[in-house]
Amino acid sequence: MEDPYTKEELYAIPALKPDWALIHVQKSDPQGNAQILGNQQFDVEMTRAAQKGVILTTEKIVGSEEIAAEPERTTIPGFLVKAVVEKPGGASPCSCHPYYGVDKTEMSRYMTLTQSQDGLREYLESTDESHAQDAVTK
Amino acid sequence: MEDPYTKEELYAIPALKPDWALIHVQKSDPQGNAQILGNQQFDVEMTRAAQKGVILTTEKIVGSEEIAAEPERTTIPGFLVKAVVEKPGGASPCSCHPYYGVDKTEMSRYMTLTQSQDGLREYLESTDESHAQDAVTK
Amino acid sequence: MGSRLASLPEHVIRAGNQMAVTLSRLIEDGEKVFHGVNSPLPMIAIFLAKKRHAPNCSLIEVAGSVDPKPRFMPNSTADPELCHGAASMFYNPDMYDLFARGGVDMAFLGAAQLDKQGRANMSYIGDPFQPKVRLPGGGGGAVIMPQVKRTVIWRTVHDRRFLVPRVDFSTQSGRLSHLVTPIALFEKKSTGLEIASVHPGHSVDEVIENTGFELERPSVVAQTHAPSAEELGALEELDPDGVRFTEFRF
Amino acid sequence: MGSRLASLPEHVIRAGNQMAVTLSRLIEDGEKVFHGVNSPLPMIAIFLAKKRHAPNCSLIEVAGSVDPKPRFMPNSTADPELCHGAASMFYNPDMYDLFARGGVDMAFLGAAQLDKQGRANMSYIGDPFQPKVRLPGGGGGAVIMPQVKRTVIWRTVHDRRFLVPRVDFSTQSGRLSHLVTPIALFEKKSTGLEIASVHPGHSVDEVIENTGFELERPSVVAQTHAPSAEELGALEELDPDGVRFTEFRF
Repeated sequence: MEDPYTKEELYAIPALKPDWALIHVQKSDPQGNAQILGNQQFDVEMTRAAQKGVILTTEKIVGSEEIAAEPERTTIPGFLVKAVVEKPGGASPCSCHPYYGVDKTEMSRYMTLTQSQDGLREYLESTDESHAQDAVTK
Repeated sequence: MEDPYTKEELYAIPALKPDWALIHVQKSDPQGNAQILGNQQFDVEMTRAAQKGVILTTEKIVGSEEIAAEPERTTIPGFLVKAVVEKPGGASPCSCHPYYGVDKTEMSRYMTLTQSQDGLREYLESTDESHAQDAVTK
Repeated sequence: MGSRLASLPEHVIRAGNQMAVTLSRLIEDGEKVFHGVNSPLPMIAIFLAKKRHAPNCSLIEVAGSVDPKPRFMPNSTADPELCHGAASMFYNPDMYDLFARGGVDMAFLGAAQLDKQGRANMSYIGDPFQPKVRLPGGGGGAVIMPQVKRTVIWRTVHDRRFLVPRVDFSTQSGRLSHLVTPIALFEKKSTGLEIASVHPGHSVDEVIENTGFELERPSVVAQTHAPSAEELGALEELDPDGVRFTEFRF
Repeated sequence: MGSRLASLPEHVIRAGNQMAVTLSRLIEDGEKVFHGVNSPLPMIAIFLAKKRHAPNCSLIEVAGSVDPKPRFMPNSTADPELCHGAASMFYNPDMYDLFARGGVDMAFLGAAQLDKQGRANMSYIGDPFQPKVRLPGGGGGAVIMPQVKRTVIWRTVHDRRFLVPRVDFSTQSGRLSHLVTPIALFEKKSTGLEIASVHPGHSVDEVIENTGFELERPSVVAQTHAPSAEELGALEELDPDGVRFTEFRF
């Protein structure tokens, strides 16, 4: 479409409007005020785009004072967050800086198995769920 | 104008395109990789909008290693910066967290004098320039 | 009570406290609340609401911090102390984006002129090319007022220069909900701004006399609840230096 | 030389090193350079350029870091090691904004299909409703290619399935500058992609034979400069584990 000021021809791209954003973070307080360390890729944008809110998994839930001591790092505000789940290792087999890198063995298993529907089922059934914990729903 | 997707009536606001952004920061390396502590208001957006580049004044110039040790805090990339000036107290009489707060006496003097053209001249002539330093032009 | 506070005239103290609690009571628990720059009264009102009836409301500071825990109340609402202990940072692009998505419940904004239909002037008084007064401009007001769920306008003077039949320029308008002045609380109805209640010590005649636009005289004049002892105690604790009185001239 | 590297066939090592140096030489000092996801070869090429002829070029990582100093070369270009020691962070919204303002000099992008006019397919092969292959999609390619000053496309295979008369779908097109494959360097001219030079050990016939679109046979066939001893030494030092060979299949 035409830029009304410069008359230049521009593209208008419709906004993505997800209902929910599911984000894994390094640190969150119980209210969902959360810090991402290292690269954040699109995570922060996803938290803003989610219409119904954000569901956080976090390496650890820490006290609000610890989060509030470094406000510049707290890019996810609790008022956008609907639930916080403490789930150490929750990003695995992907990485979570500085806690762990990519689990290459598990990633290969995932990529091999998920080439077929049967393999996908096998992968899902064999994936360790022992760490699952109850959500802290706000 | 009309949103081509939702048909909603929207406003199109023309972008501001300043030539330069002049920003005072707490810390910068000689390349202009810089960190703002505390509130950053519009400063980061201004660095992105400047067409010709950014001129930084900084409380102190530090080594690149010190900046690189905390990349998440480095929101102004050196490749946007054309010059870095070390100027401790450069934000005064306004505040620069955590180094100094607002200088209320000087601020009152400014607000009183600058109500007239003559006062503005008096203010400018009486303002301490002894801290002025040479720019580190990249 | 701070030394500065001791030197304030009684009527300013009464008006400041009445305005702070009246603004504060408009906030509901859990809401996301914003105030503009140079807004010591709304800032104190929000901290008061958080301390009392709305502990889970979120204050989004114009400079980017959310729910700061300042060690003292700064005179300027752009003071870096308003970053201290913040629960998170939510910078301007995020904030305007949240306004655009209808995610902000309430905004406290100032105005130099306001008319019955809720048009607010922050631009100029008089001839646009040779203005009598050049005002600071609306900041984000022109996009905030149409997008926020409700706007509350406040001003520490109530006179016919402020409340005018028609603004010289409409800098911003939109979802106005209430107006709070030193003498009354107004609510925006389909007919425009109308008296909701008159503050203790003031009369409906005084309000009508000092308002430049037409007002319907209420058949029963409600009186704004005076600050309770608990509210006054909380205000004193929050703001011992009387920052809430900064914008009053006397 | 890492143990994994010792097991690689000679022709892969030759092709990988040749591609790395060929990509690297396209970067000029002081440029702002971007590469897409899953791009180990361009990543190594940029680090090589920074180490040698373009110390002041800036690498903007897709995940947000600028000029990282990784302690090892990660297999994945989304690895958090690519945040270590970064000179600054420049996240996606900033990056796309910089593309839109014409502030990025070069982007290295991949493609599953490419035609002579520089249209790249990253979407699907075959019938759009029942695709033979569903590709990963272009990511930001569709806005990067028209906005960056120049795009270099790279791929570790050179065959008629990749270089086609016409792409099944044009995911992205725009300012294509060069194409680098294991056997040749192409340049985009007004006529479309043409052979710029053929890598040592390969012939122009092999290039034409394995290219699905029409090619003008050059009257004089230039040979790509082989990696110098210095370039090979720098590559070995940068990438002792041979991450640059990751995308080769054999």
